[in-house]
Amino acid sequence: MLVFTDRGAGRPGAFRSGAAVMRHWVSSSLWFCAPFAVLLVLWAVLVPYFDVNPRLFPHLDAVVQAGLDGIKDGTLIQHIGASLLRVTVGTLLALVFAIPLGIAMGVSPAVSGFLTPPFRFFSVLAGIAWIPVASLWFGYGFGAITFVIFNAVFFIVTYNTLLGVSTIPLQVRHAAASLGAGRWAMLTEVLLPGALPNIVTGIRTGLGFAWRGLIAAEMIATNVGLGYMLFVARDFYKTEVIVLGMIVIGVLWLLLDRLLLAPIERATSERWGMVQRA
Amino acid sequence: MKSLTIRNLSKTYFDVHAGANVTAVRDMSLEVPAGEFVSIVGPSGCGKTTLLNMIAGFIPHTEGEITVGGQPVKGPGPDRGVVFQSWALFPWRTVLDNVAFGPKMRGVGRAEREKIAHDYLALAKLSHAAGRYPNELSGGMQQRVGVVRALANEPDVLLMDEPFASVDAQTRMTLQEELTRIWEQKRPTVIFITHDVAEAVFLGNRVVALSKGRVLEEIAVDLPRPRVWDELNEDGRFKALCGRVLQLVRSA
Amino acid sequence: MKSLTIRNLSKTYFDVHAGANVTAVRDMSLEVPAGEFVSIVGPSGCGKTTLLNMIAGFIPHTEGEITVGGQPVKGPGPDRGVVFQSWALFPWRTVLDNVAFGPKMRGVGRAEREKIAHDYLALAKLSHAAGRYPNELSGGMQQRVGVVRALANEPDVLLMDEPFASVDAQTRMTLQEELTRIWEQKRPTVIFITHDVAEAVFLGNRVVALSKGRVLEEIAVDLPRPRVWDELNEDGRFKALCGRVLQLVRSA
Amino acid sequence: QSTNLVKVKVGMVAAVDMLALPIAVERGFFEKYGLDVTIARPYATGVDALNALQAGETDMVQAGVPAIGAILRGMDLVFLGNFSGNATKAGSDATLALIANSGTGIVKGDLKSLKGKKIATSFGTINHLYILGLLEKGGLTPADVTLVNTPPPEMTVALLAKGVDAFVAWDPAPVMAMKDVPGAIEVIRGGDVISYLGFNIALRPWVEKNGATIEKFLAGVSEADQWMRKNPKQAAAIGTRWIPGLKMDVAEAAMQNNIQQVDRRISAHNYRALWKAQDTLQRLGVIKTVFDVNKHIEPKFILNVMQTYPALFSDLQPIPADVAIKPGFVFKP
Amino acid sequence: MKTFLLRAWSRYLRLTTRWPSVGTIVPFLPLIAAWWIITALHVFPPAFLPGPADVVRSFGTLVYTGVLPDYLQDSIVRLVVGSFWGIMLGIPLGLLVGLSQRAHKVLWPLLMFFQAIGDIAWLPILVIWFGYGLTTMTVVIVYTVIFPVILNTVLGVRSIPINMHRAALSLGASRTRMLWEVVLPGALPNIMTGLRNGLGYGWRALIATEIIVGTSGIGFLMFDARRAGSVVEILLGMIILGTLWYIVDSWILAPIERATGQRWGLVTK
Ligand SMILES: Nc1ncnc2c1ncn2[C@@H]1O[C@H](COP(=O)(O)OP(=O)(O)OP(=O)(O)O)[C@@H](O)[C@H]1O
Ligand SMILES: Nc1ncnc2c1ncn2[C@@H]1O[C@H](COP(=O)(O)OP(=O)(O)OP(=O)(O)O)[C@@H](O)[C@H]1O
Ligand SMILES: [Mg+2]
Ligand SMILES: [Mg+2]
Repeated sequence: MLVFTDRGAGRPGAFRSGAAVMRHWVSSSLWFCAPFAVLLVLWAVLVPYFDVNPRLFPHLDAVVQAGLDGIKDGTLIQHIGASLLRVTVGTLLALVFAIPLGIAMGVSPAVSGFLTPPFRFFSVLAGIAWIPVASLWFGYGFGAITFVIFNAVFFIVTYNTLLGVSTIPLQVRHAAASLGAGRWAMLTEVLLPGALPNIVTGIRTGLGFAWRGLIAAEMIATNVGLGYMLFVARDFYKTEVIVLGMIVIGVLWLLLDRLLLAPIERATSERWGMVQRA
Repeated sequence: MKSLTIRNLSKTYFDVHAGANVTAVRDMSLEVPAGEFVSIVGPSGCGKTTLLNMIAGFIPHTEGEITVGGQPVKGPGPDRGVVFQSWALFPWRTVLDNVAFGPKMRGVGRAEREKIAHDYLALAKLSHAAGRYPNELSGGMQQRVGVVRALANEPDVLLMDEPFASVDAQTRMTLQEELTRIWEQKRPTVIFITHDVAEAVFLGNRVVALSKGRVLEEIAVDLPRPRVWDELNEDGRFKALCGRVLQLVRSA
Repeated sequence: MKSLTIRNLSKTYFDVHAGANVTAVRDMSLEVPAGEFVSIVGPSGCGKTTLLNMIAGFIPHTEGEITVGGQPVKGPGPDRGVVFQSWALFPWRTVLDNVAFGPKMRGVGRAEREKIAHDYLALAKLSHAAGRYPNELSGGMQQRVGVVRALANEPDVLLMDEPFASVDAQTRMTLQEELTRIWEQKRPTVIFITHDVAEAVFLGNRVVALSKGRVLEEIAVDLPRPRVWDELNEDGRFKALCGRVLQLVRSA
Repeated sequence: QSTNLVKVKVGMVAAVDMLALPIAVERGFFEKYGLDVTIARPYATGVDALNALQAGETDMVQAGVPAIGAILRGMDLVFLGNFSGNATKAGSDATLALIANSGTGIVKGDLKSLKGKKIATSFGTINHLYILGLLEKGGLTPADVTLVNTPPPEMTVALLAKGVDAFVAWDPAPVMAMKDVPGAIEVIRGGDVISYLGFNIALRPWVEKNGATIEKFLAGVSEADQWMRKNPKQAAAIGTRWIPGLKMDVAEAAMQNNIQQVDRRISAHNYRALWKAQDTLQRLGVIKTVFDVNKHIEPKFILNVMQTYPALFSDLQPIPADVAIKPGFVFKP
Repeated sequence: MKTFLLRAWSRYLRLTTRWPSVGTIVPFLPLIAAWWIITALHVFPPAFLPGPADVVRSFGTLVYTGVLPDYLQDSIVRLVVGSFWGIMLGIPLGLLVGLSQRAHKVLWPLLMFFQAIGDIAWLPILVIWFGYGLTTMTVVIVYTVIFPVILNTVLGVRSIPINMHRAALSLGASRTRMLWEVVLPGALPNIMTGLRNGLGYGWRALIATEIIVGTSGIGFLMFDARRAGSVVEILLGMIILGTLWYIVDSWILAPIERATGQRWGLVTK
């Protein structure tokens, strides 16, 4: 079951022609979907078979129906749009602050020595706990929601960036310095690419938490968004809407990961041989 | 070109975890005039890489003084090019981009720096591998990339740590001859660490033998230049010098 | 001890990203009887490490057949010990524990395996560094640890990839003599890759020269054993053999 | 003596209007009627209380609007009495208020001035029904304002941070906003716009088996109600112990509002209130179907208590004859 | 001026190497001062942003009445149970996904999918399934801890130089021993970061969970008070949680990191 050999080596004969590329793409997509197909089938079969009360877990068709309804009257799209915007803004803000901070802490013992204590301290304070205070500072509504998402992504990306920087072999940094790399070049040419595998993993986990933060944050001051949708559904025991919301979030995130993060990874750290191909 | 002065240099590694001190370089002094080619030999673990790292400004020294071109060494800089014992290529850049890195840092435009890189790659017989990433190269190829990366930056001082250790005999000779040729043209100050006694004598104006962190002896190499293997192989003085250096290393 | 048979072996690396093929080994055949010591030489990038990786079972071959002791190679195993060109020490184990790793895997008790490890470390003149971690060693010291780690496991087949490239001349000679001594005692089958022509001749029963993924020529070394540098250095046959091999490598 | 007490586990939400329950426990009213009541835990919301009821963690809970959704989703709930509401009149909302920021153009007492404003409410709760009622009363439609969802605890911050122009909520949020948000305006408090929904609730199978216990329980909490009506200050003090963070002055003000609608009795008004709430939610599209209120309100236990212990209700207004009910009453809208 | 600052800074650095605890406390001083000034100036009404003194006072009362110690104990028990299972499941799963192509194929999409669906989204359904007890809390914390641990472990496993695997295999390590001898230590720096992230977020999830399903605990305390309109307990809760985490991080995680990754030269200091 465990495969250790031939992980760095190429696979001869693959992708020779356009048709082969196509075939590969189809097969990897199938592989990607297969686990979900299994889950769906289990769901479609088991829930009716055991006659599960819809309050405990909804039937597949009820969820599909709820999805169709939401699409038809346009509300689902609105919710998705609003949530996506908030997550994007919050996450981007977090990345803009987290990556430089992580690098600064990875490079400078003085910076990390001074910032580590408060950083550790604040890293566990949940977004929702901040809402009352954050809304005083950043405004109720968009400001507070963005802050909660920011808070969810920021720490995890910083830690991962920090680790990424500190696992770059010292000699590689030395090499760049002796070839004349200044601070800026060191950052863009060495530290960023070197830390990239870790940064991507940080973003991957961070974004997961961004969605969670969003759900919590959209309880306040809003009448649109997936978190809001879940919240109202919960008050009326609409489990099919809850599950629909969960699925939508999962699917959005999968798309993001597969269309954005995974290709970045393939084109960079895997291409460079810094991590073994999956 | 810059001269290099080392005065009463010491370096002690302190192992925080084991709580033990390892003195790698002790009270070493060395004077290298600008444009000289110095070969350094010495048994494994005698402090050669440590010395080089201090000259390059990678690690601080414990005591003493290092000046390059009259300026005390504060940190790494492009005036001192380094070839690493462990290659230290950038895995995230192609071979071409690795070699073009130095010129890029100097602000050389894309077209020109790629031309420079291509020229140096041709010299190391690596033109065919220009577009590959380091992890797709053989060991010897990676090492040669490391060498030409440092050369392409045309530094005042070249610090080379066993740069040809993993290169085959034939390529090695070519590279050695190329290196002397480049040196004669540009006249950088070179510190060249090697375990190959013949190589040390072939390349250097002087061979410095180290032992246990100290300079054991210095041997001037007064062979005429340009030096070519085919001629030197038969040369009695060359052989005699090699024998003396080997003797030194053995006794170290 | 096991014999090694290679028949029509090929290896093509496929670069998924660039979409290009690199054929590192092509249609190679080689027969190594049990207990033979074969040196392999050849220019950088000619496929030596690739060949070794396939024998070790690290990477699959594209075509052909490799058998060790009559069994086709399916994957890595402790019957084939490997010394890596890039050392590949375990950074999380001390030098002693690195060397004791193989015996530990065989289930040797702590006291005994540490004794074994200490003996081998003494052989490589590394006793003083037993408690250190690899990142605290000099390059040559790390390489020697890699060598004795493979030796300490006493494998049937020893696959060594430029094991002495970073070791100084003196230590190198000692290690070469030690290696021949061990080989004469235990008689493992050895595949020894080197760029040092004299080393190839000194150690091998046979020198195989590779070029562009193919066997260029094989030269039998019929020098008497035990071989000692002090004697061979003066030996005409030795020099002639070295000359022939060098000729080969140059033409490759 | 305590050995023959009947054990009951009851759930509540930590809020001022739920306090009769802990008061009855603290002052020993339940023992008087032969019950040993444990308060399971203060749940976060009515939804959680009902979930706990479903999970069998409690025998009875106190909840309001969320029970509608639960019944529609197949939970067979029975409403046994009111912890907050009014049996004598159609409207009862003294614990609710609409608070606005100054400078928003919203005028005290003028509901029309809400037009175009952003108002926070808690969707799916009585707050939501209240603002809908206010809009209707002011001649506005929900489309004339922007309603945003906000949990009651966040209301005051929302107002202070100017995230909303106004909010509707139950106590103590309005009391606190008036105290802590500079310039806050109480646009309207109560006003009998809607009828409060706050029921003692249990699952039908349990109700069918425990009639006697239910009556003992209702008697106990009714006595606590009466005590609370008579001793609002002391009741508020008990409240500060059960609701951490609740300040005495806030508690007292909230209690004053609360006792105006502490009435455990059930009349036709309560049927109508439940029916009306469903009707509103359905028109809003929040729920698709409605249930028959007659199936889920079981008045016979409280009616028995009213008959057996009239003194417990003597300080309340009598229920008008046209809405007074007898066992077997059937509500027709 | 600049030189003065530099000198002060180097003095500070020397001080902190002598007494590390100084380095722990000093960075917080400006924060506390800012907090104190803002509240003293009444930038926000005190009801919305209480000052340090209020928080200390409420700490005193809550400790005196015994509420805080009880709640703290409950929270910690939940966290320990949840984190324990999160780690026990997360690391093996991460190793599996990192090592086996097949497991990666099947599990990776699922992992990505479920990691986005936060604990809070699950809560409504979980409480219906498991009720309002320790089980629900444990599930939520495990759910939160596990993803950072898995993802970082996978990355760690995949970043081990391939020659490490090869060396161990050709020295006779069996596949199971590889796990212990090569994969775990090699991936350790990443696993530690995963743990740090995972435990940190588990701590956060605990708060969220206690709001909804708790009867006790720090999160419950914070939000129960919040429902009654008090912010003091929120701030107090945050300070307690932050401090506790600081202790866990610097007394447990950081020393492990120093003794492993840094000691081995896998990460530079
Ligand atoms: N992972 C890889 N992907 C693509 N090409 C590779 C890979 N590894 C090696 N090659 C190519 O295969 C050829 C043979 O490499 P190999 O490492 O076997 O050479 P070698 O004989 O060991 O050389 P050296 O003496 O320099 O170590 C080289 O051209 C190299 O670029
Ligand atoms: N980071 C370190 N921590 C502790 N000791 C070290 C460290 N680096 C090197 N040493 C020790 O310092 C001594 C000199 O090492 P150095 O690398 O300079 O040797 P060298 O002459 O380059 O040897 P080689 O020819 O083997 O490369 C050795 O004993 C080595 O173990
Ligand atoms: Mg060295
Ligand atoms: Mg090789």
